[in-house]
Amino acid sequence: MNKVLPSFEEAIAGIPDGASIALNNWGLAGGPQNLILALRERGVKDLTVMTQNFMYTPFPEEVVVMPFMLLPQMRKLVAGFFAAASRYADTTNLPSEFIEKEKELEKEVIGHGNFTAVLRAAAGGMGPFYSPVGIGTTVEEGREKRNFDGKEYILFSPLQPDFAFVRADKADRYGNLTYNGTCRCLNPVLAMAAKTTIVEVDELVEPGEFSPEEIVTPAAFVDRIVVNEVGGRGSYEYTMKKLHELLSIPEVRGAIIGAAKKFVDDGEDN
Amino acid sequence: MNKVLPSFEEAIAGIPDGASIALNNWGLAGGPQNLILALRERGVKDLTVMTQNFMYTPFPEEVVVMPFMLLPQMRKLVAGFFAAASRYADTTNLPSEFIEKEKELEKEVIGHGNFTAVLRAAAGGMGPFYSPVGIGTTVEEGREKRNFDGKEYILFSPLQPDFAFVRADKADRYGNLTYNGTCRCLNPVLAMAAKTTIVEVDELVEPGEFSPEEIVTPAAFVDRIVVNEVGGRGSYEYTMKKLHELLSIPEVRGAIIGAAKKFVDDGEDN
Amino acid sequence: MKEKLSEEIMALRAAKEFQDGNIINLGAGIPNLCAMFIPEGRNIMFESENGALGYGGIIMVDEFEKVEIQHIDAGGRYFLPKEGMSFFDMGTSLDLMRGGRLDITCLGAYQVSAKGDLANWAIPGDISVGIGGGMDLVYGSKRVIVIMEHVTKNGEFKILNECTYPVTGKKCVSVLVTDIAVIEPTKEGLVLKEYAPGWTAEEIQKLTEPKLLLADDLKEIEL
Amino acid sequence: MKEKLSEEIMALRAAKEFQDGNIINLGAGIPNLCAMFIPEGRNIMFESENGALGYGGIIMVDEFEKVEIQHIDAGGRYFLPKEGMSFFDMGTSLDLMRGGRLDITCLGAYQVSAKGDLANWAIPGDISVGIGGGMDLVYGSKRVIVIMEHVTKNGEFKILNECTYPVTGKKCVSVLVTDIAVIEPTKEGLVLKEYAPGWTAEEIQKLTEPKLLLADDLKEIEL
Repeated sequence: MNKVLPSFEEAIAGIPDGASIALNNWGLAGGPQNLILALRERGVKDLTVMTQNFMYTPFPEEVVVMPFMLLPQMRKLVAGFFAAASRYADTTNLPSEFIEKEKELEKEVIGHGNFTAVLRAAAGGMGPFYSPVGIGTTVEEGREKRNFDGKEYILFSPLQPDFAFVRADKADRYGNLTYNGTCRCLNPVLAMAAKTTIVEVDELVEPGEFSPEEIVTPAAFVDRIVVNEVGGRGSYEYTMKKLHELLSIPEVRGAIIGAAKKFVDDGEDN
Repeated sequence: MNKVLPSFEEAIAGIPDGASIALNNWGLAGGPQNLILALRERGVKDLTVMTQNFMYTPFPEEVVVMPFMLLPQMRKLVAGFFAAASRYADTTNLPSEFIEKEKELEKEVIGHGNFTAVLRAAAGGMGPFYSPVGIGTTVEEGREKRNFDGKEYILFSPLQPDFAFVRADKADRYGNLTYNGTCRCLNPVLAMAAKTTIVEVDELVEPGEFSPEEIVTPAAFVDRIVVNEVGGRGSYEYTMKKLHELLSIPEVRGAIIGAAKKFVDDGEDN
Repeated sequence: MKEKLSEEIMALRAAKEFQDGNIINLGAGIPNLCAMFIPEGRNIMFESENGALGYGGIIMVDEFEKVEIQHIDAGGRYFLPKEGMSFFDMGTSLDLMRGGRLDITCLGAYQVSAKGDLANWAIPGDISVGIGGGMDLVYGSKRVIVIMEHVTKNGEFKILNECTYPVTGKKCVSVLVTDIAVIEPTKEGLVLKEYAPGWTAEEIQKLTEPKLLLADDLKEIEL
Repeated sequence: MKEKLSEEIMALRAAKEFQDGNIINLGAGIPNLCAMFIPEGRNIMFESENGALGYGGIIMVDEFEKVEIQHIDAGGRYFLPKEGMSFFDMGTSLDLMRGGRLDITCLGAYQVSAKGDLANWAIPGDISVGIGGGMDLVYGSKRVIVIMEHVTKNGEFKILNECTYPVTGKKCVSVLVTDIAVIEPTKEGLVLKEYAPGWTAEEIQKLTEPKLLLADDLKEIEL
């Protein structure tokens, strides 16, 4: 039972045009950077991308690779939060291709809670469910509403991604996974939700090195694993190093440390 | 922020007649034995008990205390699995009070999956949900059925217990919890689901002794904590010792090691 | 009366269905014996509904000193730890089961119908025992292997046109291993695939209510 | 024009609402400043939607060497570790939020209505940004504290009879802290509880569309 593959190319083999792919995006870490690069390289088309935060990043690609980069290959987006590239078009050198593609994109933006819940319903093989969140808002539009015991709810259907790209910290070859800090985020949910779960990790440990209690994602939810090169692109060490290189530039430092402000107007809270 | 109380009596203070209480029952460990004893001692009435397995135990009370003992104080049972005391009445010296009470008891037995799911829906503040499990079975009876995309589902409503009695291994005083082995079982679900979560643990650690990644139940879900006496009744050490005393009796050994058989006829699989 | 297969032989036959890398849930009773007969070179991970995956062997009576109370399976048996084992909560366990990550569920039965319905949790009119995780297991598993005696102790049919006992799941049985035959429910009906040594299709049909179809490659059970 | 409260003073006033042992989610912007003004002797656990609880202070520009990429909050700020901190997945985090375990959510707003509706995620007709976790936060939190400027930069009402911007949640605001007043939405309407130094109720009413009720104990903001 060895789920480890030698390359990212092999790990994404068999992903067809039109596939749906779910992945985590919150901060610089916890995203499957090398899996995204491999998918871009292969040029699969008409993808449905599912991520909690789909947004432009001001960081250069050499620092961090985000789902946003897949835009030219996408047909549809399902997200909890979405910030359009067009908002930043005047302040960045974003290719016009991205702006155009983004306009055509079919978008389903349902908030973080309902987004996570449609994935969890799929993970558990459950049917549709009623959520109380979004009542009285635009999230209601086009969806069934129903009153139970005097309270209104919106009906959501489970969404099962064909593939999850999961970023973990460590794995054993059976597929048991652990995560570091806030990199955990959506990753364990994704691993459980997808038909096929492909994992990018920094370190491979021997079965038995994990205590059975510390494992966050049990092996049953994992299909393929690729291990990042030590210190190589997309690894924790690499990304830390690149970020601290930027932080060492005084003019850039403030923007990064107060990064939130880039995406925040008066009231917005993503 | 210190949630530790000095006694089980204080931990269950304020639980009124008619309260609903959820607790874990699977095997000898992982159950809140001293919380159950304290509740029996206080004699609260008309309880609704929610547990995945409500069943008679052949083990003496000095070895293990199970939810079953609360039967005389109960009005209603919500369970995933139920095995009636009356089945064992001829082979045990069960008080007739138990048999009588059990007959009157209002029972809602919905299988492990749907039972866990109604708790999780409550934990997440969600509304009703459609489950595919139980279609074509007695679980359908009295419930709404609905077809989505050619497949049938049964509607279930969330059930939020007033109190959860949670059995963890270790806690810090903020309420962060870890569990040992299969004692984890329903406990983390219960902690998240209840309005008030009361925890019985074997060991108190200092905040910071847990790594932030190993915590299974974060402090937000815990309201009160009581620590078992070292090696005292209901502790892991005590229950292990009592079980191994029984195992050392050759005539008893077989029954315990093959314990499953006691509850299994031809086909049954709990 | 011809000889019927023993519990061990039934378990041995069922275990031949286990493929390398499979994640498998074994019910109490005969199904549990399958763990002793895993074909060589096949790595299996056993899953227990109360939240354990990839654990080691079930502790036997002569190893009772090894019993740890926090290492118990769904059927109440104690298991040994094993490298790669993990523990998780029951919510995750039920997601695993319903969500399609179990390759095989192997369980016992009161009755199986011509359509592959399974009845294994209750006796009609007896409300003294109820449900558990069986419905989730047969709903979610990719394959459901049922092991049971072909007829009741009184010689009544257990394989029926329709189940007369409350069902656990509809059209859920993938393959049925009895003490005289291996039968596969298909859209066309029950297909007799294998027979116990010395038994004929006619003899098996007599102990089976629905009409059995004969597999093209009908053969004696290979063990 | 009289002087309005600074961002820091608004945050200081809002933070007075924090009780000992509270679990609190702070939105980006002014709400985040509240962490600097926690009343003495009150232990607060901050929760971040991406799956962190009980973390330490936000890293400031002059401490940039301490930045760890796996210690980031929902607004993209880096935090310091703290004893008792925990990490969990987003499913658990959203359960915590929706399920009623958050004592306070503190966030900014475009508009607040007379009924306590909140609009803080979108501008009408602008589909370039969308939703996030705000709807979950205002649905699930026991108390929702909104901090915002009383009127827009152009002097338009932000406190309105009805929100004209897309709403985040209906009747969800518990208390509103502006740069000139503290207002509490009630069944009877908006109640003016406190005013900034030098401001009168009449002056505040002029900058507020709905009719303000005056609290019996109306007073100057105490800081």
